[in-house]
Amino acid sequence: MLGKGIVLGLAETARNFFGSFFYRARLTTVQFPEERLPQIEAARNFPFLVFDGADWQQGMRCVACQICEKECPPKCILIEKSKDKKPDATGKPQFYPAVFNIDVSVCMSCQICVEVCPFDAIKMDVDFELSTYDRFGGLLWDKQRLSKSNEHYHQIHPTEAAAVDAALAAEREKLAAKARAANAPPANAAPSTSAPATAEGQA
Amino acid sequence: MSPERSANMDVEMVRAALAAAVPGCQVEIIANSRPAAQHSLLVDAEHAVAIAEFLRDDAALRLDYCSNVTGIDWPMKDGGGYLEAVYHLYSMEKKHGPLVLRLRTLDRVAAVHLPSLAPVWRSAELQEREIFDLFGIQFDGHPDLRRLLMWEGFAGHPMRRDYVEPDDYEYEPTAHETVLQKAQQHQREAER
Amino acid sequence: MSGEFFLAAGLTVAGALAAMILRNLIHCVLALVAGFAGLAVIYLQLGAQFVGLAQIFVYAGAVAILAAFVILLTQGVEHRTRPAAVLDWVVGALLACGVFAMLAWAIAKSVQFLPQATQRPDAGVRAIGNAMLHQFVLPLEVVGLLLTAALIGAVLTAMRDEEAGA
Amino acid sequence: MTSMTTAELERQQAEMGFDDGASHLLEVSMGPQHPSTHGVFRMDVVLDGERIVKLKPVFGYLHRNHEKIAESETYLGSMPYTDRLDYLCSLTNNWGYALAVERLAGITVPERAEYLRVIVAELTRLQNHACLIGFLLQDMGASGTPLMYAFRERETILDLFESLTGARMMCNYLRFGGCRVDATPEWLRQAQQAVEAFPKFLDEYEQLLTGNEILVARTQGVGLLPKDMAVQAGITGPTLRASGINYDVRKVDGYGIYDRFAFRVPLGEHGDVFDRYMIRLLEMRESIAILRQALREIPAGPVQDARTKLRGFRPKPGEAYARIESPKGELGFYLVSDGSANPYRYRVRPPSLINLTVLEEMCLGRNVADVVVTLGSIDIVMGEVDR
Amino acid sequence: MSIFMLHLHAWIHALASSALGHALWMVVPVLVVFPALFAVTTLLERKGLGRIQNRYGPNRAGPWGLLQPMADAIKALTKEDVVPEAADRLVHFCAPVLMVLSAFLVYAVVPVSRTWVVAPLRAGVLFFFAAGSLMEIAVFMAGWSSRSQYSLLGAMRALAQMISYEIPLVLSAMVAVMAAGSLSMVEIVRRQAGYSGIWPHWFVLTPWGLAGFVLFLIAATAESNRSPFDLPEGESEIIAGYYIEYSGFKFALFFLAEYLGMFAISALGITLFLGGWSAPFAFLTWIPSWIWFFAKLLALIAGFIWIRGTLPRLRMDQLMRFAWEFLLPLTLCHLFVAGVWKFFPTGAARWLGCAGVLLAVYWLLGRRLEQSGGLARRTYHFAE
Repeated sequence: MLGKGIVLGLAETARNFFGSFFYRARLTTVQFPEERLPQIEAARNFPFLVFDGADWQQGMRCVACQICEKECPPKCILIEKSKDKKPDATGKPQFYPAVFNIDVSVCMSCQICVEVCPFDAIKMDVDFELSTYDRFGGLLWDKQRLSKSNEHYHQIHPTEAAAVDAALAAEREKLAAKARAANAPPANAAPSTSAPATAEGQA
Repeated sequence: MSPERSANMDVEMVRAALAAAVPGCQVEIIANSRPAAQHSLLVDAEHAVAIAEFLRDDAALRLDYCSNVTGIDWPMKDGGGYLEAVYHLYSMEKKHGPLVLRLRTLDRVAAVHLPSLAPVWRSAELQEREIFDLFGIQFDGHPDLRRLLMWEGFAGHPMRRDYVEPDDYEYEPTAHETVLQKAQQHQREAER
Repeated sequence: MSGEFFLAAGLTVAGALAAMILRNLIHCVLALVAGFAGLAVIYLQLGAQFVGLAQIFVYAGAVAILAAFVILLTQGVEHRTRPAAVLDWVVGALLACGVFAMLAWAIAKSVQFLPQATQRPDAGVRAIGNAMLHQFVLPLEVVGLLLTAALIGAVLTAMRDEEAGA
Repeated sequence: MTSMTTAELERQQAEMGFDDGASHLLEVSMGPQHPSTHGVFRMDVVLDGERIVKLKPVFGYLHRNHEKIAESETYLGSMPYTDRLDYLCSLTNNWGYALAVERLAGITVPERAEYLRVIVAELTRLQNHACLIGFLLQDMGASGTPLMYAFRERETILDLFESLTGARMMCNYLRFGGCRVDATPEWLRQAQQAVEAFPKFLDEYEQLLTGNEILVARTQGVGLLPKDMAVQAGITGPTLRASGINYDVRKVDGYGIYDRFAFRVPLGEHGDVFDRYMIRLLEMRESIAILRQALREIPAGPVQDARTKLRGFRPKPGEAYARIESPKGELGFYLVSDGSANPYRYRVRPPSLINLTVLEEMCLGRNVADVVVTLGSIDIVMGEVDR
Repeated sequence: MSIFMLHLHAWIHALASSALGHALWMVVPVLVVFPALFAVTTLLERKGLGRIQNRYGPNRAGPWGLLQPMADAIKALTKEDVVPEAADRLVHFCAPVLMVLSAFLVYAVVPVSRTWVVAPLRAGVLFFFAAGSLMEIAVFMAGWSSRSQYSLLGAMRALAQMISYEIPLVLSAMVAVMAAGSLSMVEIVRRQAGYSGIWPHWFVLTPWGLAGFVLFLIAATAESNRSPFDLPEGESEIIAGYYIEYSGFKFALFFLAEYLGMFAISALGITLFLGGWSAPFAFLTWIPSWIWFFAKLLALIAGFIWIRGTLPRLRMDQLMRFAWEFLLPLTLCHLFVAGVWKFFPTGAARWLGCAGVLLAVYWLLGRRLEQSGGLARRTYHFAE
């Protein structure tokens, strides 16, 4: 009979209408600023540079190898290698980025920089409230803006960060063992290896 | 390699069939050494339509479905070279394929004409228009040969390998290095 | 004869004039609507509520809209019209005069038969219904037949058009 | 009428929006900002009343020359760009590209990765079809209710994508030789839950829509696509199968591991919008069947072929064409390598574009409202049409 | 109490007893209450649709989004008023004015409560339709004067639809007029205001009344361009129809007129079939009559919203076919049944007979409509 389908449809919408008052699960809306969804651990948004310890300049893991700059599909990373070297977290003298810019208005959050980085220096952040009135400068992030501590990394991606720290620690242990085997351990190398360990402890 | 249910066509057999069915046609096998082993048939432009009709209508082949049509630009160092149109054919009826057909133009400048296969396979219509638009191959016999993606009056064919992007955009300060350089240059010019 | 009457009459006449004079056919139709509305107001002033409202409902509402429809639909078809000739004007004027004379004669004559010109006639629904279904039932039927025939004719014409077009 | 000269009349007609030559025809530009052209798509339409006399699609408003960009990217660098082709189905796009590179270089994919690919691809199909039906009904004027229900369900699937790949829409998850990361048992359990909950939503959809007289009247006999025309024009995907052609690349090529799963291919008879709508509904039920099997049988193991070097990937010269059954139709990738780190030629066969080839034929003689519905039933995404 | 207040009191009394005072007393509430109802309805509609779609609906402007209509109004009033260059400026300007004018005019004859009716005309129902038909002219003016193809298409659609549905609308209203024996809306309500026991004499409680009410509602939905008959606006097809080229205040006027039209036609339906301001049960008559009127009005509005949240839109030719091949024969038959009802003796036989005839005709016409469209249930087969 004509109208049966329409009546069935009306019943369905009525069910949803009343259901939305009684079953919270029916209302999918998350009222954003007040309510937030639980953070999904694998989520990614824009890259940041990881540093160990307390000082972002001292502990920056990036050694300006420029692999991510080359591999970045939309070419939003700009790196200028430093002229001099300075000791990294392990105390080994390394180059560091004199300039490290990411234009997040160009970045497409693909995570390829993270995948290709051999030093675990660049990771994906989850912060998405980044609107700014200045669409030029405000979205062109320099290395200070990009630097986030390892603790932050542990906070947003705990499983991944723990794995990274474990791998780094193992590698350093191997290096240290090699160094010990080669010659007597120098006295000044010891304190710097402890930096990631403390970071891990805090996380 | 993932298991393949539909086997590639036996190009030798197809060539033999073509030689018998379309007298005077020149068909050359272009071998493909890659694991997928999708060898292709280079056919002459003159007999292309007859060949295409045979491939579509032959009871054993029935390549009734032209999946993909695309162009390739092969410039030479000396300024010569040619443009190529590639057709990937399948059969919806027999469920086999692909058979790869290639057509080449004589050069890249003036003799860029190829016969259109859109009357044989309608699915080539928009794709040939795209090739005309982006590569500049003139398809004779195409029902509606206009630019597809670029606008009317656009100069040049962007997918050619020697295409130079016109430097007429508004640049913004960005970390994108080449863009940044251009932007700075533009800014300097503007200040001057 | 009150100011209200002159207002309504003025509206009617102005609307009718504008409907003739304006060049844009759609403007003509809109002017015609104003004319119809003025006429309706006169009916209402005469106490003929039903007739007045029917005037708006049928003429201003439906007829004018149909006219507009027809203009929009047919303008494209017959766009080769010959320029206005003097003869047309003369014939038109003669026709208008004839119609006017006939109406004037009818009105002048009818006044004699009315018992009292000042008495308000009953133009209620019941009276109209009675008149239509008793006194004037034959004319009503004839008009109904005519309209039905016209309707069928219109449908046939439209159908033939469609066939020719298809 | 008699008081008007011909020239005046013509001027007036022009004023009133009528064309001079065939003056009862109306030229309308539908798009590019028309609300139901699914993006920046334009159709030059000539109307007789509301009947379509001519319809020419105009493309290119979203053109960014994806193929040219890919020629200057590494093989890995093109992967995130494929996300942006059909931005509703990034994972199937990934798969098509990965498959082409694997064919080009002869890479094998670990078992577990193949299963993960099937799972994410079928989840993609579910959410794409659900949304498409919502969009279709939106085009029919249903004030968004079916669309909102579809989005409600899509949300759970996007949450799954986010917790697996890190992103909701631009997943960039597949790699040639496998997948980027492995799925946790917890994720597989959640996926199982989502899949089990989905048929309930389909029932809801069917009750709301399928029997609805207005929907039936609006879709049956509209946008007819006969069998032979569909084949001739290279129409693919659900649109082709609604015309009654049994051609599903998952069955024909059996790419990936699709030949291990038992699923059926629903076929239409009439090739109208209603068939396309129903085929999508039925396909979703089949996808659920595939997902159940895949989630049950997924083995343990690595998810990435260890021998494949993603960075500095240089296949030997040659070419390969690979195609998959994306939710929109047959998505093909054609790669030509000259041995360098960038593809010499990179070509996408976009199902959305080619499915539009016969749009004019499907709409001629119909109503404006039918154009909108027909276009909606073809299922296009401008990101893929214009590339 | 101050002297001033006393004066004011006396002044109000004097005013209320004068003719002008009477007009103000009656007219001003109409001009205030119904636009206010419009504001409330826009909010309710959005909230209702939201809930149907598992959303909250507007809830940001003010507590529970109550200030949303205010925000909308401010937005509409502060927007730039754009008139297309090619537009016929005068007509373009007059269209929304005429639209709102005719929308307000119809309220003159609506009996909102026992005592509140602005103009108790003898031919009230006719006045309602006459004033409503001015809306068609306004629509035509808006669509034509904008000189946009979309708005012209929209206007043509709207006119064809309004003219087609006016016939079933008037015919279905006629049964109530026949039953009451009067064109006066006040009289029609009065006839329904009695009670047998606790049950009211509403026309809707008879088979022909119920059928008339349903038919009237269908035609009214079409007349007020509501979903699923919202083709003139059909935003997915012709974007916004005849008012596509209007913005700001003029657009708001169209919006207002549209909703006022919907309320008015609902009010007519209430008057004709649902007993106007009368209470549903004899023991509830102590509640003020206008409360019943507005309660019924809100219920009908809720129905409109519900339907809008569920149904897709018809196509133009289907809309026409529905009007001429289904609705018109059904209303004619229904008119006949209502006439028969009057001459048959009261009793169950009359009740069942009339209901049976109506249902049979409905079923037959419905079947014919489905068959002539070639619509059928389909089965699908699968390939392995």
